[in-house]
Amino acid sequence: MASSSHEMDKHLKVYYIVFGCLAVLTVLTVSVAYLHLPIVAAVAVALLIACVKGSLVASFFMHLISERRLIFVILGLCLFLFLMLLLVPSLTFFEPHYSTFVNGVSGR
Amino acid sequence: MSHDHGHDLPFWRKYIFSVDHKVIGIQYAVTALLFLFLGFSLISIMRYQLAYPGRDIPVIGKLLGEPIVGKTPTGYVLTGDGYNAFGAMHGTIMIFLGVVPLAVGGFGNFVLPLQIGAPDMAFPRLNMASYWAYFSGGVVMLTSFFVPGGAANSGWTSYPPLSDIATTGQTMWLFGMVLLITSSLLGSVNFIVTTVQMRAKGLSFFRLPFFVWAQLVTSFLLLLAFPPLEAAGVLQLMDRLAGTSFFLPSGLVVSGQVQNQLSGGGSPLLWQHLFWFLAHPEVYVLILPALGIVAEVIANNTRKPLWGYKSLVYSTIFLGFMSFLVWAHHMFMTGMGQTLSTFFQATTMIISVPSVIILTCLVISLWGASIRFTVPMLFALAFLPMFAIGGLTGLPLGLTTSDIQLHDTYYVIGHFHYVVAPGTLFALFAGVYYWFPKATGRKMNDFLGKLHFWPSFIFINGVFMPMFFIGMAGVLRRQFDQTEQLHGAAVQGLTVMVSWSAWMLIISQFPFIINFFWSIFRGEKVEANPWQATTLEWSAPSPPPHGNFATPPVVACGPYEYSIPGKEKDFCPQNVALEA
Amino acid sequence: MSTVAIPYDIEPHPITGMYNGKFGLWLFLASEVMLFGALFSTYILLRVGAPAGTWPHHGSEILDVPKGTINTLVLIASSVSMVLAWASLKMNNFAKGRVFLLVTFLLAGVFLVIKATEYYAKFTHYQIDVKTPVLLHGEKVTRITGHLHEQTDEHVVITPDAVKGQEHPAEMEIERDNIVRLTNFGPQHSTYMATYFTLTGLHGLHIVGGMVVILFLLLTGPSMWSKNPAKLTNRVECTGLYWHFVDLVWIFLFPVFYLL
Amino acid sequence: MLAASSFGHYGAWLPPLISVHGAEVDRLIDILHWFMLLLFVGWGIFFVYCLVRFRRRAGQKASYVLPKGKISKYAEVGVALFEVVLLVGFSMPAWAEYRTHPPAKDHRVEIRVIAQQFQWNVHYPGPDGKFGRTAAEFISDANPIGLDDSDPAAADDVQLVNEMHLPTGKDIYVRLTSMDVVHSFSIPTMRVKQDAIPGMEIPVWFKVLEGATTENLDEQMTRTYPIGRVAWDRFRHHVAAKDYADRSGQVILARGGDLGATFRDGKKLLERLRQAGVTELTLRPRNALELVCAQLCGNSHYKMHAQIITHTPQDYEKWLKEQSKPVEFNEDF
Repeated sequence: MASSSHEMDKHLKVYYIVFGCLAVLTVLTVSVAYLHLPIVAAVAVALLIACVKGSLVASFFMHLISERRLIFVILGLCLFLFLMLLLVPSLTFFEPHYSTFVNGVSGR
Repeated sequence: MSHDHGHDLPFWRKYIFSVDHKVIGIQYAVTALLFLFLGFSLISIMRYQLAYPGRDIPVIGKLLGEPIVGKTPTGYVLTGDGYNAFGAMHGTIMIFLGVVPLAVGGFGNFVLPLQIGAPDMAFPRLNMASYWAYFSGGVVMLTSFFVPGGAANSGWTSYPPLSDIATTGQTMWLFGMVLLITSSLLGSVNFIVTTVQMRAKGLSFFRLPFFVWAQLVTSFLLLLAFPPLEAAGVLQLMDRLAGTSFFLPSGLVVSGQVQNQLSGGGSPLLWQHLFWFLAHPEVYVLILPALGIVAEVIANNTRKPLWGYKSLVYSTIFLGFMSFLVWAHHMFMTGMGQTLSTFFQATTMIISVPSVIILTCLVISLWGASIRFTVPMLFALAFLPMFAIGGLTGLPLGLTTSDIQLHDTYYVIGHFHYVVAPGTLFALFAGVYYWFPKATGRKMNDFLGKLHFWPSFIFINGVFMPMFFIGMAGVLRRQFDQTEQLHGAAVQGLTVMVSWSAWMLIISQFPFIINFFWSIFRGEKVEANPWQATTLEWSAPSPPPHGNFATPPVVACGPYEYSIPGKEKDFCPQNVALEA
Repeated sequence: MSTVAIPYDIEPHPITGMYNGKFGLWLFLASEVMLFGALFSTYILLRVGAPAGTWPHHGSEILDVPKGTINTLVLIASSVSMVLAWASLKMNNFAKGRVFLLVTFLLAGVFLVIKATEYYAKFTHYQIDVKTPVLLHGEKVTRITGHLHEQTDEHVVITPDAVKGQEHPAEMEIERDNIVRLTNFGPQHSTYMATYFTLTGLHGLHIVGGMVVILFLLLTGPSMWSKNPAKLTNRVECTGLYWHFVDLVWIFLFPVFYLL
Repeated sequence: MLAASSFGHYGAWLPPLISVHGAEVDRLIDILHWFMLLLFVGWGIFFVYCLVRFRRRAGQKASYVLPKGKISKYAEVGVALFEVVLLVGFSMPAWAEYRTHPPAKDHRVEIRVIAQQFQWNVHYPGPDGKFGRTAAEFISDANPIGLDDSDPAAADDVQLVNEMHLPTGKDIYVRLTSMDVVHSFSIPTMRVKQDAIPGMEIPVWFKVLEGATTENLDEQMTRTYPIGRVAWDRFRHHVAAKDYADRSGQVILARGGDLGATFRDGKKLLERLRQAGVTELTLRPRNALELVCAQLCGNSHYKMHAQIITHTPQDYEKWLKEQSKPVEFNEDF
């Protein structure tokens, strides 16, 4: 149960490195935003950086990298359900054939 | 960790703020039974309005008084809003305060740790918190009847914009739901951890009683399906309290008033998606524990192993997973195109396959049996055809073309009530009769049990069977007075019949109520294993002490080892090796 | 509290590799993923489906990006101190662990204070839509944003926001009859503000919840450390998992609201 | 002309059918119910047989060995296959017709329907075929949909409340929306149902069977009932097809009259008829067709219904022209 202090030192070093990376990525994502890239590129870059940061936090601070499969299965299921929840409503919202958005009774 | 003992705890710690899973289970069960009775009473009053529209409610109308019912020169009647409030609260109470707490909170808490040979749940204090969150949720829901405008009256589905512009009761409903969701989340975390981490030695996953499997899958459904509803609830609260427009589109005109102080830009469909993302898995939350109970009772009373145990388990897991992928079949009439409707029709047809497999397994288990017609078995057996009717009538609703005519009619009401009322509720009654001796050390009376079963079975069909015909005739649900419409007036006779059956049904529950309380004190005393069952809960004393087992049980065989050839006794408990 | 000894309360289960609390916490986080997942998909759906012109082109038009950036760094730092607190306990250094916990608590406080100033700025910033256009910056406009000075039954006095490189405009008086809609930049302002307040508000509540737990650990830590150090370490680990998750949510919230 | 008896009756099965696509709906419902009945009866026979054959009695010992056999598997696969057939062969084609292939623009009758608590507002473009502009600011009691009178296209527009006129045998294309809460546009006799969602305009289309005019339906639905079966609840929307008088010749129930406004009135009237020696009543529905709301929309949800009147295409054109004539002010009025 108790880890050797040598091992813990290694851990500590990793934490500081991750901290550095997160700080750098935060600054990066803010500076990219001021470039005013086209919307698709901007979304892609912002989400990519956020994902990288998120994985860093999850992998090292939350030690996900050394966990067993069970948690991954549960989190994978969550991810899948989240995508469903996003995809299905968007398909009903944007059925191109026949439904249009209107403003109250306005129309002709 | 500390030195006090279960038996010298003060009363309020032992029975009220208890951390013992068995006490919590019983608290859940008793509270839920009370709520079930309340939910049933609400609908009984509504059925008077439906059978005899606009006529004064005899006796009960006077007892309720204003503002719950409206005054007329001669007496009291339900008002349109009151009817809608009763309807919405009937649904909410039955599902979220009645059936789920009884099936999961009650039976799950009481039976699951015993069946896996654990001393308690993994987080006893969380378990207590879960009950009290549920209890508070219930209190909030009940109080909402007395706020101005009455309880929530936008249906248990609370579709906005109607629910966004509804009276204060809706806000109370949302707060109540948040508490109930919290309770469910705490409970499901507890169940999963307990099942995965705390099984007795030798109790591998494929030696688990089917009931435990059902509870495990149910817990996953609760864990992952409830949060989106919680999110939706928060959004609706924001709409109601902070003036946002998550579910309100631009340009609304309500009662001739242009709503130009609202920002608009929201979508009513969004709520429906978030709601049904929970509410379809919720159907399986209602049905899976029931299937678990029925499987236990059937195995015990056929005196033989269940047929197709592994198919049952795999079907249940598959059912649980698929239940997340069918929700939009509740929304076929919202203007859905070919792509999505095909997807959801297909998943709906697919989900019927594991249900068919489960039912087949249970019915084939009867073959070659020696069936004891005990009271729990009567309820479990009645469950099978009732669940079959409920399942089959789901087919026309799952196909868009036939759904055009049947959507939102009484056909839908008949369909899901067959699944939940003579289905799940009968299974829950089977569970009460079956595990009562474990909880109290006494058996419930057989004669009263049969007096409960037979009239219930007859009248419950009298309630729900005509609904298919009423729905077929085109009568829509949630109508205060169906005779207001031509096609509704044509089948008013059937509606009167439904109402009378419902009132007879509520009378049929009195033998149960009497039996329940009488048996607690005066019931026949029985030994630890009165049904000669095999699963672990029966190897603990009745009622089990704090900590359940004197020594941790060690499991040596599968869950349903009945009638092994060449053995003297026709059952072999799980903690006894087959060879011994 | 109870005489019943719960298996795997402290030591990890041989198959899952986790003690009960940690497994339970991961399950709780799974449900949290679904909660925030549903809210994120709400955001995406409403944004993609919004009629043209109803959402800001860029979050920075409305929100304060420097404050948001600082808050991101504060939260990341609190995550680091949280993990260091756990590591210190693991290395049997309770005093150091306690200091790191305290640092985490304080950083969380800083985050909330900064967030509160941002909220305050939004609630005191107004938007007025008028029927008859009024002259502002040399143009006829139907929408004015700025800070209110006076509100009476007849009129409203507002100082319009300055445009970069121009002189600050003078106060304007607008007749009540001419006002179609008067609102601050609170949640009711638009779908954008609604999602912003709901998501960051819910996130803020999670921060508050985490602070309560950390405070509890700070207060009860010493006595528990003397009785059952492994249990305290586990509790700090679980709190840490939760805290990192809250951090992770912010990592997504920040670009989504401030930068896009 | 179609035989008047081919539309069916109101009762405990599907209501009369007067739309073209409805036949597909009804066929699927019929097939499904025969299939369900077959399955349930087959299953039930097995179930009951087991209960009787394997009940506990002397000498009936349970067998540890589980029955083997593939019948259950075949049954399961059979059910699954049949479901696929229903989906692919019946439901999908009909749905495609109903939802994804709108009738061409040049030969359809377009109508706007704007639902509101608790009424159906119907907007016709008039003979010019153009809808006038509508906007919330023009809404008033007399103008519930907010028609802009200054728009030239609006001059011949017709707006009706709780009344919808439709031509038979023509493609009808309804542009559906709601101004407040979610409603649902449901015509049971036409097998049409579509939610009316505020903020969205969703079209729904259908065709009324030729010959299914209100006139014909009224005639077909005239039936004679023994007076014992006539109760106010069931027949409150019916009117008498002829006069009923008492022995002195005084008319109690005139042709076209109904059973009264309340249950009590009805009871009294029926009593009087009985005393007058009337043994059977010939009745017909006041309006054979209804448009109802299928989605809970508030406390008067059940009252939200409109009458539908179907005309032959010629009569429809005539009616529309009459309606769209600007109302001339009458001094006497």
